[in-house]
Amino acid sequence: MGHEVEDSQVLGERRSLFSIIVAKFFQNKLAVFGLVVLTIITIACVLAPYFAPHDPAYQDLRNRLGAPSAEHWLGTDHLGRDLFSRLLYGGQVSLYVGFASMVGAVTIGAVIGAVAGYFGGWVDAILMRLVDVILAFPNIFLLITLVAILDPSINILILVFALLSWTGTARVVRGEFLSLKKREFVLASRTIGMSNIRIIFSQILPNALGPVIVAATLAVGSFILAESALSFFGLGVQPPNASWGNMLTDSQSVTIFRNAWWYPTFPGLLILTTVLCFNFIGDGLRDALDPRVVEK
Amino acid sequence: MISYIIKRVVMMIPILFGISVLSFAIMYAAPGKPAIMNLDPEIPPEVREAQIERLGLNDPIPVQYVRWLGNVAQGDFGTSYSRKIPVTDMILDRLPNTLLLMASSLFIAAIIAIPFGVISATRQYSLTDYGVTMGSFVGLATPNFWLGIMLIMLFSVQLGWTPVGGVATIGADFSILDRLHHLILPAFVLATADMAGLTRYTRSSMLEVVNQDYIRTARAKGFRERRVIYKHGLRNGLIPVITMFGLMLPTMIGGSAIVESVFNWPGIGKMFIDATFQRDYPVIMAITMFGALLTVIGNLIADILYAVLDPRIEY
Amino acid sequence: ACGGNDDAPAEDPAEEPTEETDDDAAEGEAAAGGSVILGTSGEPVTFNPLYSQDTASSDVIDLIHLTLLESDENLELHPLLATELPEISEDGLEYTLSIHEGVTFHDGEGLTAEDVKFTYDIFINEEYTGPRAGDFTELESIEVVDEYTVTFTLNEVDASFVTRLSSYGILPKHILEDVPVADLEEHMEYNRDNPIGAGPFEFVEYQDGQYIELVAFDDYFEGRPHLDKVTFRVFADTNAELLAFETGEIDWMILPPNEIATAETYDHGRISSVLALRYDYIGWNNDRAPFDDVRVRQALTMAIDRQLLVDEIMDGRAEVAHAPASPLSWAYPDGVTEFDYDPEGALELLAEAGWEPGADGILEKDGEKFSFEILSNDGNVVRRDIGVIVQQMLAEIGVEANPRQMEWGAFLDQINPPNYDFDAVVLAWSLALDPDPTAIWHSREIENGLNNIAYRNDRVDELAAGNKRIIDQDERAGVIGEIYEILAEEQPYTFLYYPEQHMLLNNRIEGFTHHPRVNMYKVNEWYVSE
Amino acid sequence: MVTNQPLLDVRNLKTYFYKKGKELPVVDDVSFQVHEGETVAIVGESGSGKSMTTLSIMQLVPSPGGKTVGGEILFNGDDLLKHGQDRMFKVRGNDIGMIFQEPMTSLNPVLTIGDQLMETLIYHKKLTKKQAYARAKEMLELVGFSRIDEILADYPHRLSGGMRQRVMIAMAMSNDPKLLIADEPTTALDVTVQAQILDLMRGLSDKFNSSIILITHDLGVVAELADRVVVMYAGQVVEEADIVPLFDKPLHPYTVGLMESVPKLDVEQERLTSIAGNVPTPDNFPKGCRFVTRCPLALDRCSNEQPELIEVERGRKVRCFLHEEGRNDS
Amino acid sequence: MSVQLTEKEKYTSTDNDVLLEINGLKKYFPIKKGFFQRTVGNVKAVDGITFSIKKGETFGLVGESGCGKSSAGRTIMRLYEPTEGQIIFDGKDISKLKERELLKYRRDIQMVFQDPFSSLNPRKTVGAILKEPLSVHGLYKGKERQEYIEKLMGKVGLNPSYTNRYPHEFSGGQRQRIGIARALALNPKLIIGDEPVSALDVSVQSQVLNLMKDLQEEFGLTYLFIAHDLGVVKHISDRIGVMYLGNMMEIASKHDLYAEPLHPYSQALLSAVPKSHPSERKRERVILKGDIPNPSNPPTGCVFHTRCPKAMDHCKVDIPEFREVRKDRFVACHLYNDDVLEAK
Ligand SMILES: Nc1ncnc2c1ncn2[C@@H]1O[C@H](COP(=O)(O)OP(=O)(O)OP(=O)(O)O)[C@@H](O)[C@H]1O
Ligand SMILES: Nc1ncnc2c1ncn2[C@@H]1O[C@H](COP(=O)(O)OP(=O)(O)OP(=O)(O)O)[C@@H](O)[C@H]1O
Ligand SMILES: [Mg+2]
Ligand SMILES: [Mg+2]
Repeated sequence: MGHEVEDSQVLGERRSLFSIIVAKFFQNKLAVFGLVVLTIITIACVLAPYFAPHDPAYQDLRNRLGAPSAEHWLGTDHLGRDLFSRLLYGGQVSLYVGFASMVGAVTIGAVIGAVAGYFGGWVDAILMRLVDVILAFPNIFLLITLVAILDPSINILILVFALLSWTGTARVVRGEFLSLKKREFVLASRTIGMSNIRIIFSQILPNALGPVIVAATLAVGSFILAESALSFFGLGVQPPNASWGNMLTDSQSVTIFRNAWWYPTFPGLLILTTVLCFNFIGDGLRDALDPRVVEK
Repeated sequence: MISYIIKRVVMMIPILFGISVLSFAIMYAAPGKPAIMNLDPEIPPEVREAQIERLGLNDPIPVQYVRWLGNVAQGDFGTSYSRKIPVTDMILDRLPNTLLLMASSLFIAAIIAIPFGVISATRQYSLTDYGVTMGSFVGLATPNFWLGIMLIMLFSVQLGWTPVGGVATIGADFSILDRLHHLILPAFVLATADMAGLTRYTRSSMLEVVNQDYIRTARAKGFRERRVIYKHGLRNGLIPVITMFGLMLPTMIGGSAIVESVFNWPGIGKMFIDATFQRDYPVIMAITMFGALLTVIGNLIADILYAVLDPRIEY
Repeated sequence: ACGGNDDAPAEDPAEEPTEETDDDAAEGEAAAGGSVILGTSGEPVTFNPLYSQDTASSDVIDLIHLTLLESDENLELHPLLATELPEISEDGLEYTLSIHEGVTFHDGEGLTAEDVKFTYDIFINEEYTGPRAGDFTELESIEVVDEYTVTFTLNEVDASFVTRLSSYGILPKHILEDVPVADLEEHMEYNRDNPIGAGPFEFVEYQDGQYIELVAFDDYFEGRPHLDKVTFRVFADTNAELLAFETGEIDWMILPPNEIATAETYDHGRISSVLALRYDYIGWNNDRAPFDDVRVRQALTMAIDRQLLVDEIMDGRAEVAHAPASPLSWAYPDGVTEFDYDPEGALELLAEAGWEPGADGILEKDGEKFSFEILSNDGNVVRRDIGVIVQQMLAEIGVEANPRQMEWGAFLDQINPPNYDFDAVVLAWSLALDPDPTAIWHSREIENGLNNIAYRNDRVDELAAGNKRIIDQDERAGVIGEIYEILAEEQPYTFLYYPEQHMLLNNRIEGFTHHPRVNMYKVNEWYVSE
Repeated sequence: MVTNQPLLDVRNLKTYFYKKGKELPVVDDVSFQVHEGETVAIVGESGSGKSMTTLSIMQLVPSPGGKTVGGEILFNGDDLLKHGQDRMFKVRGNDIGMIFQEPMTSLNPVLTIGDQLMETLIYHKKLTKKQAYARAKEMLELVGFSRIDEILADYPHRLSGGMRQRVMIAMAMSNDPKLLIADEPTTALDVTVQAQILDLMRGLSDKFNSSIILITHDLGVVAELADRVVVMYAGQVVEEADIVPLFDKPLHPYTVGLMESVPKLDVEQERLTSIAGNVPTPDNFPKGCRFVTRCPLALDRCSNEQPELIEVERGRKVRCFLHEEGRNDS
Repeated sequence: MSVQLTEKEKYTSTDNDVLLEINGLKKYFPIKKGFFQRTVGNVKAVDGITFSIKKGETFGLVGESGCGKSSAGRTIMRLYEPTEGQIIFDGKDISKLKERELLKYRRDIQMVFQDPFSSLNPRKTVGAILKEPLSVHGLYKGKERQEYIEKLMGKVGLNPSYTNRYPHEFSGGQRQRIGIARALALNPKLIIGDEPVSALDVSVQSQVLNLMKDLQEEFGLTYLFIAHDLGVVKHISDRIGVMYLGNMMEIASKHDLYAEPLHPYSQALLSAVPKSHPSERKRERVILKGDIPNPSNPPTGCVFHTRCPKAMDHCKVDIPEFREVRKDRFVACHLYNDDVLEAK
């Protein structure tokens, strides 16, 4: 018996899912620009020990607020530390805070959202009430209190960010799950007797990942901004650790604005550029990961 | 609809209750005592003890909580430890300022973001679109304390167009113009992030809408593009956007803390930060509860707006 | 004798008016009229002098209320409401003083000895809940001798008592006598909404978060102030305050040292600086090794280049400190032991104490590294930076100091009783008029008081215990001087510097005198030139 | 019945999509005519370019991306492509009405049925609100509604699919269009409802003598309604014929395959005939005849040469080398 | 004598030929409202249907959109918890089995879904999709598994070299073949096809239908074939059940049904089908009025009475029994109350 074997060649050139996404992403000029710039920034920061011309902590008190020069490319700060080196090392901290908080928030959010969306019913109801409660907290209060309770170390900051910011991801993932779990491929997995856990993690989650990745990308930027806002209240990353946020905060003085423009400008620009790049990339990913694009 | 609203309002109670329990617990778990107990180390220990006793801070936390809850049920949020005045008065004193600031920001955000979002969506991939996209991303990425100071330096100091801060000129008679003069910069700064977000949101919502079948129907009916977009598209595109407003309320409270500090705007955001640093429990609790209330109300408004704007939703 | 554990911006200033009083005298006649707007950071809490704890409140109080005595810019006491300095009885237990006749409160009622007694009785009332109870433990009673004379009776000789008479404005008995003392602190009807005093300015209104408005009191006993109106505008942010000065929205402000460069460029303003009655220090936890070893503490002081701190961080606008007292004080001794910057010497001392460089260059003793945490609060940028600078300075001699900041409330919790959990802490003391060192240095204050670094020295205890009994200022200065010398030698703290306080004021303000402790000093003499 | 000047004469219509520098000929050299009162069905499988053909006529091709790059669309002898969009605003919804496949999503969810019906009347015919309301009622009655006032005040989501599709038809017909384009009007509907709609359309076209372009992939629907049939495959017309001859004797191998693939109610078939393979996508059309990869009768030349659409009989055209001779015959 | 067969009488005959018996199956979906998610009513998607399928037979299930065909299929598949009724598969009632006990039966009943786009996980290659059932049930290992998968692909007419391609690289018809291959992988006895060809173009539809027929012969499969296209159902089925609003209206062999539909609804349904030749246009047809009522609030009495051209007064009140009115013909309609006797 058997059937005549078809030739799929008619379907055109072969393209993997990944390559479609990549191609789509690379069509977005802003996203590519963001990726390139961000990559440069990230590499520079990660490899700070190789690039930094000075010890970022070394204070030259006799050369405070020095203007950009051959010695100090971007000038020095109010304690005479090399701004360029500090920005590189500060970038490590800012990017770490951004990424780690994002990973935390997204992980918690994804798991809770997945469970709520998949199981529905009272599990969903309870988890969503929890989301409501957390959302209804004035975040800044929780941030300040938690940071104060737990003492503002970088990791605590990350923990607090993660604990307060998973709700968005949870909602997105839940939404995706609610619609995906009705898709026939999920039913198909159940017809073969696949376990719930396996369905959640190996069947549905990969499909819900698109919006999660987008949200995650945007979240990194927002955490970098949030750290700088906390720094404004003196609660961000604490010295002697440099972060772009606390550097920017330290430079918020009229005299420094007037006499040492480089000090607020460069950390500010870096925050802006980095967050901007994350937004560009997020936007590009949103288009590239759109399931409608991939599936048709 | 009415019964739905009533149900929702009733439903707020457990949420607010949960929040109050949680914040009470977190607050008391925080190290540090109310600032009044620390300020002057010369206060003899027994006086300090008496103070603490008087404030009931020695009671077990659940007892304190129940007492607090009892008072709140009667509309009494207690007296500020550090300011010694009824918290309700403190909040009522400053709330109008914060609400004014928030309302103006929402207004500014809306009138700028929505047209830009729509234009950006209808001219997808045009230069305008790129410009708007770029602009809103920059808005999203700018730390607003920094933006605030920059704008003060530019508009207040360099150009002398606006006052440096405050709600009104001191000593001057009340005048709307004077108020607006003081309001414009802080409201704008508070609006930036939301404005940017809203523009993006409007854009994507409109993009979604202009690809809908009923838009094609409208075109097939021979309507001009303006009518198609503004009559048939915008109504649909704005449904999710307008509901965003309800959800923006709570985030604005947070943002207002910074803006109020930078612009010396006497609102509750700033007061809240101070209270936290001073461990002024009654004030912290009151503002937290107020923020929570605002959030749940915001959610409710969002849902109601949704139902009002979208005939498909029926309660 | 010392002031509060100070929070973010330090409280009080100090003497040596450097450049202020020169221009006003020449300008000629004080014109009546005009108004000024003063910048103030922080919300005042109360306008009742018996309960105020913050600068924002006391600045306003100083205008509304009238005190018996006042200290001048050289910290010398003068009579104010009182006609003379008090007459002290032989045994040093009775202080008698008479007050000016015909002085009235803002509501027109006369101020009499009854009001003075009423005011000071509150302090010794058991129900008194304010912060000043400790100031008056030696006060036994107050008696009205006649309508304009009172006698204060002490139960113990207290040389510092007289300075208290300069600190508290007299309250109107006719308004407050029916308020139970226990309720007075929260009697906001008076304290906040309608404070009545006999000072040069009358309270008009307080707009929460915005401003406090005062007008000249026409019947002020020394004559109506020149200014018609004084408004305090509340600021939350120094940048905004400075810019408001720049645009002319305010006429006066306390100028943070880091903004001096900007203020100097203002054509319409001038800066006035005096040494503040205060010192900044690093406190070593004497209970903890290795800070329990005096050589170690001395070495640490020698390793910290305080002159460099003064020159660079303070822009030269401070003096290196060697003892826990201000040079402005009469008790400040000549020639206390000074430890100059000497890293070599520090190393030798440390070697003597058993600390030798380890493999990684960090000093070691018995296998322990010399490594500790230096704590500061995150509201104060200068102290935070000092932690970081000291880290670098100590690193030079192989000592590892790790700066750490904490939120103020949590910080206090950690360094105060009962926790005392810190190695080293960067802080400052604002000093009271009276130099009594007991509260900080006596070992009985370790348990529950201000001696949170657990400093113990029997000789200091002994000297401190007796110092207040000595009425004679010179004699007392000798005793206190000895305490200071011991402290300077033993370095329980590393005394960093005495900072200056700066005020920025509009050039149109005349008749201004810069007082090291009081921001609102003799404002009734201010006037504006157009 | 067939007058000399067709109401609509589509000539060599070319609508291409441009993606990543590639040119996709989704409508390639399509020609057909619609005469007054005639119902022309365009059939073909998914992706064959049926919708794009009609969207091109309406000049509503999705843009950016799609573009009508050639041909003529003569409506009453007037080439619509020559005029700017301004002319189209008068044609659309007025001279030509259009309804779409998805009744569920083709009505604006936030406007009432009345609003949507009256809007086009007020817009094109400049009726007053009152007149428009009266006309709207009339139209709804025509498409078989009762409780008309309630329906007019109601929102689309309250109506069932069949009702919505009837509203759509009422809307498209309300300005007395000369031509109604119906893009798969019944595909999303159940058989019983589909029967209602087909009945209705037939009634309307008889009553108003309006012409209809009916797009469908369902040959049953074609058999019910059409006068003439245009069969499309891969962006091209492969066969055009009057309805009866086509069903009696399809000429193009594709048409043959299509008709034989449909399971029939009245004939017992053990196995269905099927066309092997799939419809090629526009970025991958074969070089020669576009059906060559699936054609059971393909000749060698089919892979290299494009056959022309030739008239083999009067009113009957086919694009196939097998029928090249036919031209001479007729 | 009225032969009123009770459920028992009809089906206790342990007919060895019967593979699947459905007895009074109900599936209600609760309608939840408000915050407390209180149940305020039920969507009676399947409201007590009864039928059986013999081994090797194809049972067609037709009806309009929303009448409960899919719900019935999914409930039998145990993707939904049945509200009531029995699902006797191979002599064993599986309607109450727990998920774990069910695993055994999962191999025997498989499903092919309607939508070729959503029924395949877009993030998995064809190979991975076909491997899943094998790995869940621990069948084949390593190279053997790979070979088996390739063989499966060959069986459904796909080039075995495409195992590491993603669904989006295939056309609708090809995807449906993948879906069929997945169903076949476990060697099931029963395959439930939930409108497996509805989304396909006619030319592709016929390919798939032919394939399914071929596979049935080759593997001796039994089909429950759900569709709304009467032509398709007729082509593939041996017997056909007509559903309306959660109820079974008629069951008959396809010849009987198409030759003479008994139930007025079946009659309307059949007459609504577009004719395959234009010459038949003029033929009489029953056009139903109105729409299908809401399954959460079905009409009283006979659920079809609101649209039935032959409705009588008591149809509004009395629920007609579903019974065998002629040999092997079951109808639920008051019109046939008198015909019942003929049977047996
Ligand atoms: N916006 C678009 N961008 C690119 N290609 C498109 C677009 N819209 C349609 N196409 C392509 O144009 C071709 C013709 O599409 P069209 O919609 O006319 O087909 P159809 O015959 O109407 O099919 P169906 O029966 O599925 O509606 C298809 O290959 C389709 O993929
Ligand atoms: N998961 C569910 N929750 C609630 N109601 C449901 C659910 N699934 C189906 N229904 C409802 O049950 C009824 C029957 O639906 P079902 O999908 O079984 O119909 P169907 O005959 O398969 O229709 P179609 O031809 O459209 O596929 C419908 O009214 C539907 O809305
Ligand atoms: Mg189409
Ligand atoms: Mg179905």
